[in-house]
Amino acid sequence: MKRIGVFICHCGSNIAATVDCAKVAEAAKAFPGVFFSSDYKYMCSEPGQEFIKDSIKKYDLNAIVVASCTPRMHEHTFRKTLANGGLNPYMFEMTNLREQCSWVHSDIEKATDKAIDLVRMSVAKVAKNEELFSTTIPVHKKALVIGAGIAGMQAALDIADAGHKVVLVDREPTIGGKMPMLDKTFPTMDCSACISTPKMVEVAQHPNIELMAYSEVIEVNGFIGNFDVKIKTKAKYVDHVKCTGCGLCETKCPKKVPNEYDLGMGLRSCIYKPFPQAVPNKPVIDAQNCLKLTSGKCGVCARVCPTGAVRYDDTESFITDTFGAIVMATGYDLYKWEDVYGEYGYGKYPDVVTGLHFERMVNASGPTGGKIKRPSDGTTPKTVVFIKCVGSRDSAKAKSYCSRACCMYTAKHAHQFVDKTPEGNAYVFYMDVRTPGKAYDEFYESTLRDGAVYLRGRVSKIYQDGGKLIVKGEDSLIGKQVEVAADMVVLATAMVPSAGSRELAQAVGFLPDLNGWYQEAHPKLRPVETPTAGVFLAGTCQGPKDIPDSVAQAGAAAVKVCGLLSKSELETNPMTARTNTTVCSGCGICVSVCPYKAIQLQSITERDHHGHRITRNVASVNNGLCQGCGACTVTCRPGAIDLQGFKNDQILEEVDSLWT
Amino acid sequence: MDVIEEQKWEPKILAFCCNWCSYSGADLAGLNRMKYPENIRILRVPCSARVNPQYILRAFQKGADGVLVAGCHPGDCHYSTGNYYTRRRFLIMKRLLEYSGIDPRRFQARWVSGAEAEKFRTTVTKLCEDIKAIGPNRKLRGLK
Amino acid sequence: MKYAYYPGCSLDATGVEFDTSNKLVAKKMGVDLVEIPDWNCCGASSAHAVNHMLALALPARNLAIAEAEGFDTVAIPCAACFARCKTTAAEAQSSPETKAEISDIIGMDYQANIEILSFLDVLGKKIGLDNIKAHVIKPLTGLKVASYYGCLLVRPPKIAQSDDPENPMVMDNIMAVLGADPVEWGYKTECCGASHVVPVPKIGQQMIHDILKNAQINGAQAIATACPLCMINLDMRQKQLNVQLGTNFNMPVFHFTELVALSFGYSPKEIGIHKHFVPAESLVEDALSTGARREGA
Amino acid sequence: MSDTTVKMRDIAKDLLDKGTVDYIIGWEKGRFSNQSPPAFITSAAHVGRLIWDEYCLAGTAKYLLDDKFPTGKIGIFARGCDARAINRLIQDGQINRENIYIVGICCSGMKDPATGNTAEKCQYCTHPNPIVNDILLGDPVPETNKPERFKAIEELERLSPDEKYEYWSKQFEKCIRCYACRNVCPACNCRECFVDQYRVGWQGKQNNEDENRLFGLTRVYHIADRCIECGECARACPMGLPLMELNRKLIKDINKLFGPYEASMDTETTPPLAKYNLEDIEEFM
Repeated sequence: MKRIGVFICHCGSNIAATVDCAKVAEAAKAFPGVFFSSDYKYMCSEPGQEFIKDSIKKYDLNAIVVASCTPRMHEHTFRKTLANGGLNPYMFEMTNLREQCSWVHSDIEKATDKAIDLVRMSVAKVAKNEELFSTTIPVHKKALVIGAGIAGMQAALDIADAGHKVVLVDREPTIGGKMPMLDKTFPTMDCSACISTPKMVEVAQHPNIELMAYSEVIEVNGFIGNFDVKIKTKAKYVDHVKCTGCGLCETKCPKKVPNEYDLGMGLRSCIYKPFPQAVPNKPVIDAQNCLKLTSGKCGVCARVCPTGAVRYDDTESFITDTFGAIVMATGYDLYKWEDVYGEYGYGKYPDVVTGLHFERMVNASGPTGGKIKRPSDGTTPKTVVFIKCVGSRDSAKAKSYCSRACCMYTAKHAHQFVDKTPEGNAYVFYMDVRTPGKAYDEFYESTLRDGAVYLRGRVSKIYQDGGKLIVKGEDSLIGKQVEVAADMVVLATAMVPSAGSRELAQAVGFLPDLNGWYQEAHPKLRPVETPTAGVFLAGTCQGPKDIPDSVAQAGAAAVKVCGLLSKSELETNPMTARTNTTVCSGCGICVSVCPYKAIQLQSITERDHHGHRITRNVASVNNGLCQGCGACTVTCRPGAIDLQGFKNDQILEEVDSLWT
Repeated sequence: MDVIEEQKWEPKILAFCCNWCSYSGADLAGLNRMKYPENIRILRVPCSARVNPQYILRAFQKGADGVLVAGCHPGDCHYSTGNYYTRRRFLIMKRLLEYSGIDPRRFQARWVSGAEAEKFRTTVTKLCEDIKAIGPNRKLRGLK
Repeated sequence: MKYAYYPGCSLDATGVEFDTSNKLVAKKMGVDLVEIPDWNCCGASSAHAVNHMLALALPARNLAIAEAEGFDTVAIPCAACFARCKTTAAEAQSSPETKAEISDIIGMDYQANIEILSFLDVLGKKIGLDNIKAHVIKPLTGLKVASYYGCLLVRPPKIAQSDDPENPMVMDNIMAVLGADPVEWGYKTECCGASHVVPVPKIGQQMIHDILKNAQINGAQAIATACPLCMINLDMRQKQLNVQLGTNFNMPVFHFTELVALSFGYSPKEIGIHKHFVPAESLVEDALSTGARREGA
Repeated sequence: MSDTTVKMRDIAKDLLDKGTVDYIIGWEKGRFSNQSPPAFITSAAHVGRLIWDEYCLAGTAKYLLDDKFPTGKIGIFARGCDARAINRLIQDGQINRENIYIVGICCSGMKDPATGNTAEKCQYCTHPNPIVNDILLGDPVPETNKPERFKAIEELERLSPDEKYEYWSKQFEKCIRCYACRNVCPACNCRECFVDQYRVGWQGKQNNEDENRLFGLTRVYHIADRCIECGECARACPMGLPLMELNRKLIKDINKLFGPYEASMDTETTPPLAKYNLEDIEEFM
């Protein structure tokens, strides 16, 4: 039996000026279950809260309604008041008389009538309230960072520096991602490798970071604070404990194949490090090409290895570990322009390359030793055409979004080209020049001053004309067709989510957006969180970004992780879904709508009405995952799954109370 | 209802508002001291996806003259996907109500963000005007 | 296979060798081409610039007759006619009103359900490369051909429905099975300027020049066309170009079916190669003889 | 005696003899010539009771709910509608495919005992052949998707709100709240129906036009994206409420709004209201 107390707040004159609080309090006395009702000047004030506590004792109240401001302001305050008054904090409902009544109305009589109605709703609801208790779940003070590009490394370092253990996973033989492949970074033109490789080393040497290169996350279970993760480490065929990284094997390996790191423009041995500063600085064997592993012949590397570290019988290995938080930093790939852009030759012209090829070319440690050379004949191009928005902002053929970094790196490329080739001409075909960033537009301006020619328009065709590439396009500013006989064409291809990122997201338990980028929990207010509690986003996996933005976001994600890992246990919100197993028929519809994968079918064993033991499925809610949205409750026809604090009977009572 | 009642009749409209967008939109309207008719009674739910279409039937049965369901804009849902389900459910329910003879103007679903105080005001004001125009709801009313 | 056949005006005049070679090839392949009775000009290159409905009605009449005759497919050699017919069909299919209006104008019921094929489609898609290869008795071994599609066979992509609007290959593939050597070049789908050469010769000639030049640079000995307008334009005007622009083009140009017919063993004479402006017999003879020698060897 | 009947009995005999099934659900001749109610054959000796004629109207699938945890296999004769009903029960997690042996019967439609004409549920049948079965009887009947089955709905849609309301009032005042519609409906497989719940109080128990209407509308929403159009509800209704005019309204809208969908053609497809599409039509801006 509920003994309800109702407290009407004047909020000074904020409410009292438009609502006759005494009248409301008086009316409330007549509502079923109300044992005490009164109005007061400031309920949220110290004496106001004391008044509630005293009344609880004095009138032996077991449920409270406070009619004052918006619950978004003081619900928490009054819940604490109840707790201090010896009641369960959830035996409380709040009526919004200020924001949603007194402030928006002027007719005192009507406003008062409405106020009475609103209080009646709260009383009707609280009459059905039940005591709720929040449980706690432990937090494993260890973070998992997936992807060791600049974003992943930054997040890992920030978390590790805060004193938490971090496991950093990357599927490549080396960490670092794409940044070390780049030559210089805009707008400061400092050497990309010079600022990224030290970070790689720092990561490798950090006492709190466990590095797992050449590894992939293959399974994720559990929930915030308690993610059980299975990680596969691919077969390296080299014992990295014994290996000193001397590199002798690489020099002696007889077979050379195109080097992925140089996008096939250079060669590497079959036992290799992707590049000299790779971290870990120890080789792996490429099983597809290694003579020993493919044909059983050779075995040179094993013979020359001074420490006997080569293991042709190596196999992939698995570890499982538990993490409190996960940071996704899976990065991007470049759009496969060859598949759709026939007007640019479907990739059949060797001298039509992507921006990343260009980066490797101008990079002193790249395949051409920093010389810009035509892939076809190795000659130095005199005229280079840069085409922006290849795959980006092209809803007809490819992606409708803007890849954000291309305007700047194209400006950088044009600058680098004219810089290295004084007598050269750089033409840039663009749709817009987007340079929102500190010192970005100045950089673009300087590229123009360097002599790069910007043509506003799309390129309609590229074709080989002897040794030249004829680029036909439009200069939409003068409304004329233009034709450039180029030696080389550089395409600023769109960023797309890295291969396999969708599968990974599904394994972790959330869905990417339409374009495959990882969807943030809220586009404005929760930009580094995912819908799955405890999983955060860093870098381009969330959407195209340049390096500064990626690093900044990584820091933000790290702070969220540290905030989480600073607690040893989490208090769960008790206002979550709960199943009434006697009513649940196990149809599982609720499972399919839950945004948090919080509901699972679980089998229970009981006796049926004939007394036979039977085993059947019922929905069971994981309180660690459930966020209390209630989407499941509506799919449940008999209301077997219900939302604590917003139960069906509570809401129905509120509705009914308005007209009874 | 006799004539006298008819004259002093004021519609009573129930508005289900999701806690994160529409309810705070309504709060913002209050902070800005925007004025709208007193006929609205807001019922707070965590997410528009918590609103069971059966509640709408129940409200009309008990005597509601109009019902509004308001939630975050698609894509902005605090629970990321809740309002996509809301959208499907009420696209269907709206049509079912109409089919069973309820004037379509009596039920509305709207996306109102936490910043759209003005939209909240205009939405509920319009709803009130419409319903005042079509008069009290006598359909689905339980025989009391 | 039995197709309605719409030669169009050009094939009655400047493009007569195209008509001849089409029929020879079809005969050899056992394809029955039935000329649409009482066909009329499709209005290509002019009607659409004057009156939209007229531009739809003219082709529609021919198509309607073909439908009435009970054909489900019509083969159209001329790229311009092909483009107009496809456009008409597309518009009629997308709007019942338009279809009704057209039917009303032509005084016949136009269903817009007859399939419209260019001759490239007939050979490339329907008859098929293997089938063609099987009939090759005199391969054009080593003949370097630039396959030229022009604009109307590929544009607009949604209507033309060619194999690839940016880089069509169907003609190249046909040339390959004939034993010829299709060259990689950049002007496959550039416009030949047919409608410019008369009103504004300067522009038109430049366009022709660019095409011939690019073919030459990429080592083509000849150009194969799939449109009588392109053919006449590229073939007839070379001399003029040489005078006007001081070039010395002497690049034989063929209707692609002429080359097919040749490889099928028909003599240049019966095909009509001798009718070309740029002398082509010698080149053909060479190609055929090398082919023969290789065969012998 | 139709040869289908003969085959039915042979198969039933075989299944029971071999012990493949514990019992088999089919139809037998009723008290009157125009009735063939369901029959439960537990031994080979009784297969003679089985019959297949134009009055085998009742659905067989729903009976599977009475024996959700059988000791052995249950045999069941299933027409197109029964087969989809079985899928429905499987997808809703109520029965196990492994527990049942389905003898599919291609069905060319039944007669209405009252009039002798084709029964309404069969008149609008879109899938007369069992889409799921272990063995199939008879030759497949040609299938059409019968757009005319929405005609009645379209006519109702054209009425004014008041006319619509009037129409349904007349219907729901007839309702006696016997719940026959629910009891025969394969989509109504909850352990405890909302209408039987006292504590939550979804709905009043009084039998009056408005409570009846609330029940009718709530029920149709509950089966909105799961109704298999077997027409059993309308057939079972003793007061002749045109319940399929409610069900088909939702089916029609769901197809129009969310793309082509037929419930229970398989057991995997998620029902439209339990999923969403970012590009769903937007009416609530």
